[in-house]
Amino acid sequence: MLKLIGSRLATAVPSLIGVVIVTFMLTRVLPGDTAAYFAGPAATAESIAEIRTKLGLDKPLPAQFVDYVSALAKGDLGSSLSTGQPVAAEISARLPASAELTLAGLILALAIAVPFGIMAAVKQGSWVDHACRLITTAGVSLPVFFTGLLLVYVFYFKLGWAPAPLGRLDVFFSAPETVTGFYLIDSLIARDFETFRAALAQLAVPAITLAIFALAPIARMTRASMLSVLSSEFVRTARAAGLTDTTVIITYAFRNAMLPVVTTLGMVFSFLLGANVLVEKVFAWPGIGSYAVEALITSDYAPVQGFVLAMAILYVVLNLLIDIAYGIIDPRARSEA
Amino acid sequence: MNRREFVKSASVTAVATGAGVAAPAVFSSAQAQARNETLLIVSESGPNNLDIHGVGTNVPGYEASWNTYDRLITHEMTEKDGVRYYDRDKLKGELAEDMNIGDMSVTFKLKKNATFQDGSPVTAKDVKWSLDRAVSVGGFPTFQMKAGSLEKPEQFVVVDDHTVRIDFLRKDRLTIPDLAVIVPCVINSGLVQKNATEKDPWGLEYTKQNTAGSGAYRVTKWTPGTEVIFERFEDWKGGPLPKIKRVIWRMVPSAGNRRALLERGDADISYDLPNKDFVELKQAGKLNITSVPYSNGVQYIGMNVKNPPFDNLKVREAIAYAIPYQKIMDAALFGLAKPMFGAPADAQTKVAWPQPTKFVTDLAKAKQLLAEAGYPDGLETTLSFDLGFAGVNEPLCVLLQENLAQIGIKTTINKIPGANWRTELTKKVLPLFTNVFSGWLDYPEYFFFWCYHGNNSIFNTMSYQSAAMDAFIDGARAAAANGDKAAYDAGVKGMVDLAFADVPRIPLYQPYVNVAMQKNITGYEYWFHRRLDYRAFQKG
Amino acid sequence: MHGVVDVKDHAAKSSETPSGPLLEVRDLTVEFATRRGTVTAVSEVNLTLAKGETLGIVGESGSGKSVTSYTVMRILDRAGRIAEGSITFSGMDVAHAPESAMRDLRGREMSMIFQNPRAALNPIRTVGAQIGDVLLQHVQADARTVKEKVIDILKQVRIARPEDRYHAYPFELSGGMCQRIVIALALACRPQLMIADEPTTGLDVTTQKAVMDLVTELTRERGMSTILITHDLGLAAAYCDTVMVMEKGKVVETAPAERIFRDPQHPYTRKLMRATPRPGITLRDLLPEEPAGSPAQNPPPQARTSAQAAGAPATKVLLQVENLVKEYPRQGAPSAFLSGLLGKKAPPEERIFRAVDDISFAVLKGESVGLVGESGCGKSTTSTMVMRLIDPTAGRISFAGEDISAVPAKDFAHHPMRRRIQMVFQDPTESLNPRYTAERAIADPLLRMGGMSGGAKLRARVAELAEMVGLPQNLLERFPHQLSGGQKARVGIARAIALDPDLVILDEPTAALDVSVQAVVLNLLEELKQRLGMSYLFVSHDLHVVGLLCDRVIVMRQGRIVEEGRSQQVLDAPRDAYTRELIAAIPHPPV
Amino acid sequence: MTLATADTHPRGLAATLAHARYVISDNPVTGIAFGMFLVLVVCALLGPFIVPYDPLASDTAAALQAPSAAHWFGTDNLGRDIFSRVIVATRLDMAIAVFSVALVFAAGGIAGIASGFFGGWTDRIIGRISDTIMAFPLFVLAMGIVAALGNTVTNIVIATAIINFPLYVRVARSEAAIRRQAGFVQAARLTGNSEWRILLTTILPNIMPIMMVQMSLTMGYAILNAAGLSFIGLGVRPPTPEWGIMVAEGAAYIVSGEWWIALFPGLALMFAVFCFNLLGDGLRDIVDPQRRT
Repeated sequence: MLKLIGSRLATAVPSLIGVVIVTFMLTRVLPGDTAAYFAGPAATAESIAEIRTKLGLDKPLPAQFVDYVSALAKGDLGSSLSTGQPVAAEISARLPASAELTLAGLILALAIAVPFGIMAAVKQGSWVDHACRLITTAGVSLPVFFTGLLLVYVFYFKLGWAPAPLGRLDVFFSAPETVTGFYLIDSLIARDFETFRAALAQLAVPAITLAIFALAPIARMTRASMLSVLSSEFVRTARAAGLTDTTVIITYAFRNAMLPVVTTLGMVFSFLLGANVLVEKVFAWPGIGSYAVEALITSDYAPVQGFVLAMAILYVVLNLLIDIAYGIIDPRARSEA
Repeated sequence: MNRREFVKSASVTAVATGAGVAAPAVFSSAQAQARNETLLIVSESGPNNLDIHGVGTNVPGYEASWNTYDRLITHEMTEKDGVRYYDRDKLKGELAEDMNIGDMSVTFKLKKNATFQDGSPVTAKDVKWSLDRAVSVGGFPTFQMKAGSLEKPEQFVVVDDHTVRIDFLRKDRLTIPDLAVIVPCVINSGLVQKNATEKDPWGLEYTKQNTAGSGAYRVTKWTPGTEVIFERFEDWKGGPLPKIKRVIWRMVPSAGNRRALLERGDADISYDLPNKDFVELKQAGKLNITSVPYSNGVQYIGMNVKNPPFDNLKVREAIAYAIPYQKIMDAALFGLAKPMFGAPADAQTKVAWPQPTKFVTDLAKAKQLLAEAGYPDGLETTLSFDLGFAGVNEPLCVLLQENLAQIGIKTTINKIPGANWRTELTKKVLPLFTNVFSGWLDYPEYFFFWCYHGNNSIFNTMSYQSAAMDAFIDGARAAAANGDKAAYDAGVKGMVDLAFADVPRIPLYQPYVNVAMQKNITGYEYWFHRRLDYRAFQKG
Repeated sequence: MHGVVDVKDHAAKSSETPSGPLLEVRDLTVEFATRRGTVTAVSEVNLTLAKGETLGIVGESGSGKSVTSYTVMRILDRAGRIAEGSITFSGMDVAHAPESAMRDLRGREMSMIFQNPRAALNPIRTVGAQIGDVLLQHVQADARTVKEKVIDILKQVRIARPEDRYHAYPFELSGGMCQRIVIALALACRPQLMIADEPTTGLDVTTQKAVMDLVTELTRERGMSTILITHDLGLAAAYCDTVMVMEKGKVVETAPAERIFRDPQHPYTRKLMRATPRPGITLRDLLPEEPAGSPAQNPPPQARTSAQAAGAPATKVLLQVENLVKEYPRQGAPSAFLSGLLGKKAPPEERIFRAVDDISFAVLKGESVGLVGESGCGKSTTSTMVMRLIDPTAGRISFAGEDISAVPAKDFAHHPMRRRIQMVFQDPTESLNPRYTAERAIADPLLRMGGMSGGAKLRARVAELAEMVGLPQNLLERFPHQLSGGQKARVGIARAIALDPDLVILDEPTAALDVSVQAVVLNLLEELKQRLGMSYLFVSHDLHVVGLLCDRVIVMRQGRIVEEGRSQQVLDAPRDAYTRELIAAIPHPPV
Repeated sequence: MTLATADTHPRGLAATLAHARYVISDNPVTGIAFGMFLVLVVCALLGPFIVPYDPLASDTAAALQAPSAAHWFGTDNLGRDIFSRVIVATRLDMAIAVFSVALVFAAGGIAGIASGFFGGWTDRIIGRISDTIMAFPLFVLAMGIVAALGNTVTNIVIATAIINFPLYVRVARSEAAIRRQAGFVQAARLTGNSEWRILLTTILPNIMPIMMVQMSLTMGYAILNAAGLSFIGLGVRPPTPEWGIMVAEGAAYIVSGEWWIALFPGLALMFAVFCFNLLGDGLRDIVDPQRRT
């Protein structure tokens, strides 16, 4: 297993370097001019120039890149203009919010899509199969922000079931003291079930919005891999040996079918992180997505670079977890790395 | 018991926990009492800096600074069409208990009992340090001080522990009112200097995230882009103790959600909803909606008069006649603005600003003017606007684009994100654009000094140079300083007539500041900075 | 070899209670619902199976032999259903039994083993657990005793070191070992009936013999009845009491094994008998005997032995292979880069595996040489190297006097010698581009290197080639999936000979074909060799087939040549012990 | 159990059309999908000529009217007819979908096949590139590109193509790797085809069915992506009608009761994405000869 992790990290290093370079180039191409923004509304030409030198923006690009990388090495991600905070602090405060939302969405999507996919495969061609295809396709055919706003309109504005879309916690609750940064887990650690229930209520609708959007890829992949495994020879042997349907479907077919699904989870997660940006805007979620969007629109370099690096590291860690999960499920992967 | 009551009754506020384990009976009433003393404000964006002297502090930042710091003097309150309105000409002491204006100086006596939020007394030394800071940090604060001829630290003299004298460089009617704006606030110099460094002598980094003033509120928690929480400063001496103990300011990016929060009673106040929502909410009558015109503010269509085609007056006039004024008032503003067009032909120019032009929509005339200008088959250009105010700007530009197309002017719309908007303006290259400007000091010559004067400040977005206009403006300013009313009136009328004749920018309307509040919220005051003043609010 | 016993006596003699046969199938007809109407796969099949009897069901692909056995076990896929007929298994009506009853029956009373063993086992579950599942399911064991019971069964199927093999995964075991696990799975609950569906088709000849001996021994020990489904008549002859021959879903003949080979009654059975390669016959004998008087289309080539003498004396060397070696990094060993990185150097033989270990041989012009050996002996690697598709690690290959091993494989495509060496592939379906019609496939070499640009000349040449390989003209515009196995093989051959190559390498060209089609194709190859004067390098695992077509035979084992000589001499009097064992292991019908 | 092979065989294009008709009639869902696709194509081609109102003409007097006989889908905040805008928008949205898919197929597909077929360094380099793109949250990368290069339709297409690049590389690479050692590829080598020729004439046609399914899914995502960009102000320039921006603008009016502004473009979007998803399977059947029994 260690060999597996070693080789996975070895491949991750070049892509991390690639990410650093691409973000640096991307931010330097953004139209906004940081110095002018810094100088404020009444700036004169020379005061802008003076601030430009102070920020080191007048140096040639390679020099700026060296500064950037050396600062990066020291863990200093610079500070954001729009919020005036050091980026590292901002990200560490906001990353758990986004991670909690995206993971909740993913787990919800898995809980719905995987059983749905299995049923659709086992009863292929039946109404379950068609229903699965229609519902999951419907979920993914509406832009995620539209679904979000629709759910807010129905469940908060009209029915009043959901709490106000006011971010992670009702105004009158104080956040549990941070252990993992996940409100649900922290409130459980602190045995504060009030906050837990309030945080869960706030998380429900945005998580459902994300889950709806992630149903299609997961259900489609589960159905396809389940179909191919059910028609494989070892399932026929299991049936010929008289094993019950549940054993055949769950212990034999399902475990094998999960392998391709696990590999697509990586793709689905980063796909969700992207969609999460819009959900955060709709639900005023203090996540990292909306923070990056603000920074991107106002051409604020530091947060964009910090954000992308955090995402890249999250992506590498995620892939590592997927490989380990793959190794646990499939012994073949364990032997040759 | 619907969802919200359930959450409310079960919720344990900070106050309640502070008071130890409250028995259930007391529990809900303490919590309800906390509800009445807490104000929940929702808006689209929040402050990026708590210090008005901060580098690049945005407009929401002004609101934070206004409520957490005191000034030497402030305006009395008066009444205008049913809304408490700041009185432009009547001032009263805030930290100062006495003000005595001499020929070339003004002396302030500080209140003896005024203390900063950390308990240390407010002294003349703090006042001088704060004023020196305001004129030396550069950028917008220094610029604003200069507008009232407050330019050099030498002007500020500490007479004794509780007396400060400010010497005038030149006679300027704007100096005293300029001391009542947000910038010249009094800062706790002791506390700030403790956290200053040689690289940052004025402690800007510290004051960016911490409030060090004597204001009625202090910021206890600030998560940028998410929320700001203010707690009341119990021994505030600047005025009567505010009723609201706690203010929670939440950023909710989606306008739809903000309206939903108001309608369901989960938020108390919001001020940046689309105009349509304000009109509908007013008709529905469930909320209190106040709409007050921007003081000294005008939304206009600007043109770059330096380069063709808009260096040609006839082309500018053609544009002025092509603008679908009434359509914009209906579809973009929903009527929530004062028209600055269509004044009757014989109307006399008044000594006031803003005032309407005589232009009306007349496509035939526009087409004819365009032909006379030498563009019989029209021209092509871009129409830019600030994405930060897309709610109004986008429909406005789309309607304008449609009318211009009918007289042969083909335009492509160019959306520019909020922060980049100022950088584009400073470059002064945008050929055709819409923008809004309003001055804090509600005087015509102040508006014209920034928007039409030849010194080509950032707000002279049209790069308009005219010696005659400069003469009028300077004449009016001088007349105002030495109180010569006749010369002042002539100067103002001259400015306005020339501005409407040369029409480097075409006024559209005077926008309104709209605020939506729950029925149980009272005490809204309109201020020149158009932000909320928490100190006057009452709830319940 | 079984004694000569008639079925009826056999049943009476059996010691079971006189309740009659274990399994009785009466007028069974099975239909499949497909998108274009129902298709009858099997019609009016009758068979009886006494206790302890071994019944062989023989037939070519599509004859319905597997469908019959699946119907008995009631594991047809959703589309199939029993149209009419009855199946009674030890007195119980299986055809209409409820699914729950069937589930108890399967695995406990009747069980089945399948074709390729590795795919028949769950790849991500230990073999011990899989056998345990069956025991637990049929309450033959409980959680405490299951492990010890499984190890006992593993011993019975002669698995070495059963304790640690219990925890092994299928991919860690060899093909033969996996088959033993599948057998263990089937016999775990001591069923009365075992159905074996082509149990040894994918295995080497020697492993096949070991597995079949094991099955017979275990079933006889326990007095079980067995149904062996195979397309290999030799296997049926060697291991079955009775043989039932099926053709296109119908039973054509049922008789005791010994009698059916002595004088087959039904013409189809006779045709099958003749087409099965067996020692001491000629290629011509494979074909169904010509009804007296009808002239053969082309002059029948004389018996093979004499053909070689009459042809041009094969003296000039066409292909010379000297000290050929091919090494691969051992699978799973850390690649050089990683081990270099980690600093530990594994011993050389640990790191590399020699597929071909210093072999030399020659092929004369007009001669056909056979390359025989079990899977993994390096014969295919050698042929691919001679084809210049992969580069040898060492050694020289010279063709018509020129050293072609110097030219790297990836550049050989443009080498003038390319057109003179061509190849016919093993699996006809996989060797034809699914997107090309038969005509386009045959024309491909002509377009690329034959200097033809298309049009009438190209179409004429393709027609001529099709005629030469006996492919009807109207099949030319069909896609591969619309052609039968034999037709696809003919397209492959036509493509290979399109450029008049001097040497054609045949990589098990008929392994995937039915035995009757194989007979026709082998004769076609012989005829083409005579007409076009080509020489063949025939790679196969079946010594009889090679013996029929090739003048000389080379036997390979673990990358080395163990024997070489004239086919007849090697077949009749093999010098090397391994060759002897190889020949003995091939089951064939009594001569 | 080989089925009887069909006897008559029209040649070339006629065969494909005949087969296409057969596939449509055979599987009803695919039939519906093709019907929907036809509707989309008609709207895209004839859109501007068949709509009752000029999609750009504003009429402030008739602003924010609910669906009525005059305006089937009601009017938006500038009084423009939503029905006309939805129909005319089809052309732009279909263009965005088709061009971004074509671009990503050409780039991602070919790169994927090359890395799957050649392996070694090509595989590593392309693998790292697609990993780098994957490391960005897809939507944020699209925003970065559009924000940097300006929000023109071409940039939206390029951004959508780039974010789908890793997906196409992955699919193409695995399909090509399986077929690398297939018999017919070896045979192609024997008959003197160069590696690149084999790649394009042999491998590519054979993986078309799988790529077809992938392309149909991506067309749906391309339009959703444009919609997302519009929601944060980086989408198509006003006043061009495009479903994404209409839904984004309409979204603000849901709470205030003018549900039709966002609903109808949203339904059109749903209609298109549905059509593309169902189309995927139908396309695979047509292109894949195996199904051509």
